[in-house]
Amino acid sequence: MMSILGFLLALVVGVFVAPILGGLITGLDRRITARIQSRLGPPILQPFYDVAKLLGKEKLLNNSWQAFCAYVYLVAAATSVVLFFMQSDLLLIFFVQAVGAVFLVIGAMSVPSPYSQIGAQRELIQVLTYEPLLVLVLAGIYVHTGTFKISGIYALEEPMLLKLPLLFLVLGYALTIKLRKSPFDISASAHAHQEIVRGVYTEFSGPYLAILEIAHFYEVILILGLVSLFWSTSFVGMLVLVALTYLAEILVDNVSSRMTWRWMVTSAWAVGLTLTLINLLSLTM
Amino acid sequence: MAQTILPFGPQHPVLPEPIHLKLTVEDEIVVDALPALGYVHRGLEKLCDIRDYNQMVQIVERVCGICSKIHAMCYCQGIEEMMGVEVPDRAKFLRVIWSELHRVHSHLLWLGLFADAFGFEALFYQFWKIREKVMDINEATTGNRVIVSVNQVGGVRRDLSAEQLRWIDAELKVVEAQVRALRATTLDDYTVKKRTKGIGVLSSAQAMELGAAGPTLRGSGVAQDMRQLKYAAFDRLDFQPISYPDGDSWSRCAVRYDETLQSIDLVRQAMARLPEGELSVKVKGKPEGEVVTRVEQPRGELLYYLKGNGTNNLDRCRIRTPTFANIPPLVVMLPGLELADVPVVVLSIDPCISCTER
Amino acid sequence: MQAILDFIKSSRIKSPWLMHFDCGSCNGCDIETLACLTPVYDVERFGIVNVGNPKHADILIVSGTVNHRNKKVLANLYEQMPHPKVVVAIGACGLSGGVFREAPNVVGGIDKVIPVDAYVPGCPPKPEAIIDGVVLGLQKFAEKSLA
Amino acid sequence: MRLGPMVPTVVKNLISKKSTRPYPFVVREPFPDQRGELYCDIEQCIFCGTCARKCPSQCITVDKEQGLWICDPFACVYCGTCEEVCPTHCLHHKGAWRPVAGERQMIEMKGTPPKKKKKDAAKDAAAE
Amino acid sequence: MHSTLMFILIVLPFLAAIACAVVPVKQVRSAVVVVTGALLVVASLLLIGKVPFETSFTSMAGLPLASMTQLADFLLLGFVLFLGWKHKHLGIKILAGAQLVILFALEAFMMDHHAASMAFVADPLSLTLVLIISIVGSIICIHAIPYMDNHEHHLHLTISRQPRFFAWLVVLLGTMNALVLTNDLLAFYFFFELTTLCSYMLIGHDGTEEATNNSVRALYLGSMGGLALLLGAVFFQNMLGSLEIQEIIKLAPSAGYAMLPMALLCVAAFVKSAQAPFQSWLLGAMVAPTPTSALLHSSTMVKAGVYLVLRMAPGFVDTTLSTYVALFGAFTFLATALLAVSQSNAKRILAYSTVSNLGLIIACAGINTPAATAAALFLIIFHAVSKALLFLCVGTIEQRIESRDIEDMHGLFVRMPVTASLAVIGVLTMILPPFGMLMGKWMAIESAAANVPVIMMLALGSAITLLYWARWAGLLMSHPLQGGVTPEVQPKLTKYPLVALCGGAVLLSLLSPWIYSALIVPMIDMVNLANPQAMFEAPYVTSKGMLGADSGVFPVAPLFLVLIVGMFLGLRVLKNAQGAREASIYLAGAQSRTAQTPDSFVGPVNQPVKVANANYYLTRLLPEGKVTCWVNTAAVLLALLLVVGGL
Amino acid sequence: MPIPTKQVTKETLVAEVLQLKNAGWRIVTATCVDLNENEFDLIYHFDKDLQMEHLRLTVPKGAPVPSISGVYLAAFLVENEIQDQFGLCFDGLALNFANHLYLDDEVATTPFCKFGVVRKTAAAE
Repeated sequence: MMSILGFLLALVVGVFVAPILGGLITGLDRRITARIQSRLGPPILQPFYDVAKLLGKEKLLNNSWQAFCAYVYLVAAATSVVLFFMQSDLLLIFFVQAVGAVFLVIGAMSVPSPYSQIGAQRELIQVLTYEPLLVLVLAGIYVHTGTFKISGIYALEEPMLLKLPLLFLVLGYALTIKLRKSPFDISASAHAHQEIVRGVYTEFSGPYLAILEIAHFYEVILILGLVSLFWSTSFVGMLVLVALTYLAEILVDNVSSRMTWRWMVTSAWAVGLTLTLINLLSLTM
Repeated sequence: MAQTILPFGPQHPVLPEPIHLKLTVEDEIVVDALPALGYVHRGLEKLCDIRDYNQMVQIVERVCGICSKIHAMCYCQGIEEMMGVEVPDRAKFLRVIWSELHRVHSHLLWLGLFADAFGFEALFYQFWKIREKVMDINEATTGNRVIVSVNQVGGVRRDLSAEQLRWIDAELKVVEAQVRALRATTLDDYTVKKRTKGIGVLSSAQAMELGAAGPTLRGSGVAQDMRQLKYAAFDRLDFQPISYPDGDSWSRCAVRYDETLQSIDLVRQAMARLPEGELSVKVKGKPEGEVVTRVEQPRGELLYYLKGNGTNNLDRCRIRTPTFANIPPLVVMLPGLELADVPVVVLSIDPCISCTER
Repeated sequence: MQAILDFIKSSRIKSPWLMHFDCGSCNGCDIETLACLTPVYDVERFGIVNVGNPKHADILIVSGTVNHRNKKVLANLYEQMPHPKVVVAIGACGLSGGVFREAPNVVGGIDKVIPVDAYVPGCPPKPEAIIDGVVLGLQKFAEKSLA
Repeated sequence: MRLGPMVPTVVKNLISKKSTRPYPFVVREPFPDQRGELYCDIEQCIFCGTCARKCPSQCITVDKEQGLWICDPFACVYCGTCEEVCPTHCLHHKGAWRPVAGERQMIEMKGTPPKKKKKDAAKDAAAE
Repeated sequence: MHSTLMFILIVLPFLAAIACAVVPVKQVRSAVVVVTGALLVVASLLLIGKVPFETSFTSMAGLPLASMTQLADFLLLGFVLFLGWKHKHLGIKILAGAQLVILFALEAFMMDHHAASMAFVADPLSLTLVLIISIVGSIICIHAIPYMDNHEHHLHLTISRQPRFFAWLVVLLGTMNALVLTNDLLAFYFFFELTTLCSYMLIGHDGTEEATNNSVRALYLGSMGGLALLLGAVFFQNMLGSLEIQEIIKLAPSAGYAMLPMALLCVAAFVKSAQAPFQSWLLGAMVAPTPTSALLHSSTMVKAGVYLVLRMAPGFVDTTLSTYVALFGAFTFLATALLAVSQSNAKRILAYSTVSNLGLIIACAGINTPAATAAALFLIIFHAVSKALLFLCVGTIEQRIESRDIEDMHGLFVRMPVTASLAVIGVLTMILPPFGMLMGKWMAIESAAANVPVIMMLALGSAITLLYWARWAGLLMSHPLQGGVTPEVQPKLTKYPLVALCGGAVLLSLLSPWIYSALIVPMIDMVNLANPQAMFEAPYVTSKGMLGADSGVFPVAPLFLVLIVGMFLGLRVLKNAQGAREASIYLAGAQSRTAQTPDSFVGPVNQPVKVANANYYLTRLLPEGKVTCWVNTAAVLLALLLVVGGL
Repeated sequence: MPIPTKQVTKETLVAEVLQLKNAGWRIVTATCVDLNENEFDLIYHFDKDLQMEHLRLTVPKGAPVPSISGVYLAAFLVENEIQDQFGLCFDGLALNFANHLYLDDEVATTPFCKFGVVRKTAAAE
């Protein structure tokens, strides 16, 4: 059982530190991406400027349900991060996070705008693509550690990556989708131009878009947290693994075109399930 | 089956220009696409009534900013033919140099936009970065980056010094090397091929029947290029049209990629063979009669029909731009594609709406 | 609380998201606007992002002559932008109709349809001039209250 | 078919110098003969009105009586025609572009119409 | 006391049915239904304190129960045979005939009839089912009262056929209660067949050609299940010498060869639960009036199948059969979820989803660990409540908009704010934490994590489930900012059941840790009692409203705390949002300024075009016909594997 | 000096075009010229292996012209354009934008006509 102090710490870190960290990472990401494209790029703090500006803009809505959905997305993302820092059940964290995804979709669908709706449908397809892969990665972790709890992973003697290398790849596959990076920036792209405008984000504006951005900061932290678990034995190892993974994501983002969702579903399932199967069988055999 | 009906344009992030497509999709497969134009229509052909034939050079140059130089050249050639003016050799070569530089910058621009259409941002930036060198050449030699205003009836307005020629040569070397370095990414990358190969197929028979022009036609295996007409100084340059047989977006991309390099080569050839001489001849008299003249724009065959009536103002100035010819093939290509392929295919004809609608 | 409000206000000038609408331009201004985004000019240094969606945009960059068809589109887009917002007109055509002022289907400059905050002359203006225009627009953007 | 042929390019970008020009902190020297802001050296102007007639955009008005040279800089297309046709070369393009403006502008220049050359100028105009 | 409760739970509905059928006055019939429902609810609640117990009756109202059941059994089979003859259906004739012969053989030659009593066992498992049948079932029956009025009004019937309808509806409640309480396999068989007959009667209620055809198909497939069940019974009698369910479970592990009858029982259960390849009857059953679909074909009757598997599960712990059952269930879960994606008919989505969830429950039964059993029970409870709610919502919506197509429900919130909101909550309780269904799924996934093929299918299936639910919830809610929403007036008997089910779904989820302690822990103890070799331990400990184990933790109460606080703030956000400027939707700048509807744009030829939005049904990726074909083939192979594996 | 053209009539136009199509000619475009108060010149341009062929059709104003979009679908765009700009009507247009290809309702005239302004509504009928 967690001590009260630990609980409070997790709460504070999860609610307040995580989005700041997430924003910084997003800023760094934009900076590195710019450098990769031979540009100077925005300041590291740019995501915060963006959010602050959006918060100060006029409230413009198609219906109030949109505002509610954006808000639920934020709460779900924050809750999942808090649960993560409380070293709770991974599967549960993941399901709580799915609440956000579902409400984002519902919020986008609540507007009869074709771009928003197509974005929502694509977002659902993305959920459909990454969710099984993530569940299977978690199952693999369970097979390896005997528990879904994060605390169980920290109890490990040696890094999980050594035993679950293929599942780590699968995780990377799934997280590229979640991070909205090319080739999977299908339902809504960060800033690139897209045939569906900005997909799920199209009809959100001003403060409500800011809420979604903040929620995305939380998600970035959750995603990188998941990655860090694969080298849970040393703090340096964690940092190195997270940094390398994120760099790889940025690199992939910059050397591939956006694919179609049909390709995404079939390829992610084909590759992801095969890798999972091999890794899981090698664990259980 | 439930259908989604959506307006694609006039304002749309993937469309640099306003065009509207009413798309009907099922599960993101396009079942119907109906275009609507008129968002850029100015009616500038009509300006020939109130501007004299010399002023019209500046106006037709602004039909389209990306191929402005070639519009002006085509117009000037028409007037010169009508009035029986023989342009000095040096002017002809200079016209080729600037028009091919224009083609290079237009194709680089297109390659970037095309990359953007399938979401390859880094490639977009890369091509546009390279393009800036060509823009610098434009700016340094003509006084403006985009609308160069170097043509006039009877010749050209500016000259290139020997020093400038050397500098252009050096700059083009860099451009060529950088473009070549992107060949594998543009034409051989897995993700790019997945998004372009077999997408928006137009057979050569279809292309001919629908009146396609330029790289769209050549991408369907018909090797027809107006530069074969040997206008300006093309009669003294080595030139073979480039064509690819498949008729898909990839082929059209490959045609333009190769043409970029080819144009750089043509600029070099023209610079090497540049004769000394006058830049322009004095034009006397007033245009009278009818003339049809054609040149190759970056987007394809450009046709001017000019009719003079013996006054300073033309009777009729009719401009048939390549995109105008490529819209019917586009409408035929769209059904059956995925929604995500729509920008790719729309871009693959290199639409220039301001050309189309004038 | 005041600190937050100040941060929001100061952020406004650091994060202008722009939308570009080609309102019947010859492409000259459009490609120069796009060129601003590319590595050589890279306006993202100033936090400028080309969003392509009026609902996310702070600055509307308009090029080209207004005609009868696109004036409605222009008004629609302007209406969909949340306050505060600024409009930057670029190029001779956007400013006054330019060389096409007297063409049959031309209404005139952008300011015949929506209020314009910054005018960038040129045919087409250089990317540097467009950056200047955005900067001028930004000063007005920062001054505008949440109305 | 290759996977990630773009990698060398982006890695090169990452480690080499960025290509961004630091405008507006450093302003590039304009190329010679660039067609920037249109400028009238009003002292030299003879108010012949050639520029006004030849301008494709018809943005120049010349009032010979009052010695006014008026140009709508927002309609000027910087084509250089007026500069070319000006008999006294009083018109020229500066290298730098015309600064941006917050409201409508007009260039209105007042000079002294040359009395002596008035007839010549009128003759010029008639010849056209 | 036991006997009174049992009387109310089992016999009263039959009496009420007779009353419904006989009394022609509508008010009386409604009163009978409401009162019966209320009594059932009370009785089932009173039963909570009594379990576990065993009881047996030799006679009822002076008549020998056992022989009466026997007689009824033969009559029932005879009636089915008659129906086969009436519909000229060879399959039904053969199946009913075969069952008649086998039953006769069993009764006459293989059994000694000294114990002429009927034994009932009430344990937590059957209690759970009784509670669902009595409470959810009664609510559905009450909702049916206004529904059927509308229904008949819509059909322009001159003579009401409601007496018949309500009679069968109420009969089903009694039958189901009896089915889950009986300890006698033969009695189970009788009630099992009776549910098939109810189903036949209610599917064919409207008398259209389609309804008749589908009811015959249900009868035909149901008879297959009956035959499999009867054959299983014959084998058990032959091998173990007993037809008492508790005996069988106890004896089965020691008699390793008893797996074939277990497999046959499983097949019977699969038929009843409409698992692939038998799902077609349930899909066909959707032509029936919606209360039928809600009661029989989602919350209660189809649960008879999973109940049977769960009941028998202790009898095949750690056998290959168990593995196959798990595989089979997981496969159905995945396959029917895939099929649901391609549907736009709301009732068909619900039907496929029901099959899919039942598959998940069967998979849990097959995994056969205490955690999986707990998952199965949670799933049964929450599925019944949420699915009943959704069915009733669809029924209500259908009567208003005269369509079952979810594409016609875009923006339903504007027209039917109450029902649409309830439906959205219903959907959310199906897929999201901290609600019970998700908790059940969480337990299922955690307990299946080490089983590679099963976990893969569960992972895929659960994602697909999310897809087809979320898009439905989304499209219901599209509405403009101000005004436009018309208040909805519902009859009390429509509104209260919906609200009760909705509240139930949420409240039960909140109470799940206590449900776990009260029902599931004793249930696992019972399993241990029945199968001493197993020595299961309760998988989770509950503390502070959290379910915890070494393998994972589900903090129900804390999550609900977040939910409640979040909701409170969320409502403020909603209120705050009312002050926002109303925007028009983004239509690439082409929105029409003259058209009446705000979602029109100016299309080609300057004509206003109304935008249309549609879901993706992935029909090119997953055409229903083709997928069904593949699924059925695979399922038949799996089922064969199961039976052969039982040998 | 006029360009070399082959004169056709309304009746022979479609047949001539069909003949060119069968011979493998590609349609380039059509041009409408406002000749005087009463007549338009319609010039159809075709291309085959860089050679051009022009058909000239002189038509009175106000009378409809047979559309060749049935032969060459691609012609629908230019015929619509001419319809917009000159008020000339085409019979059997494959895709008829009804004077709204480029122009909105605000423009009530046919802007490209030099000689007299044809009311669009009259022309459309």
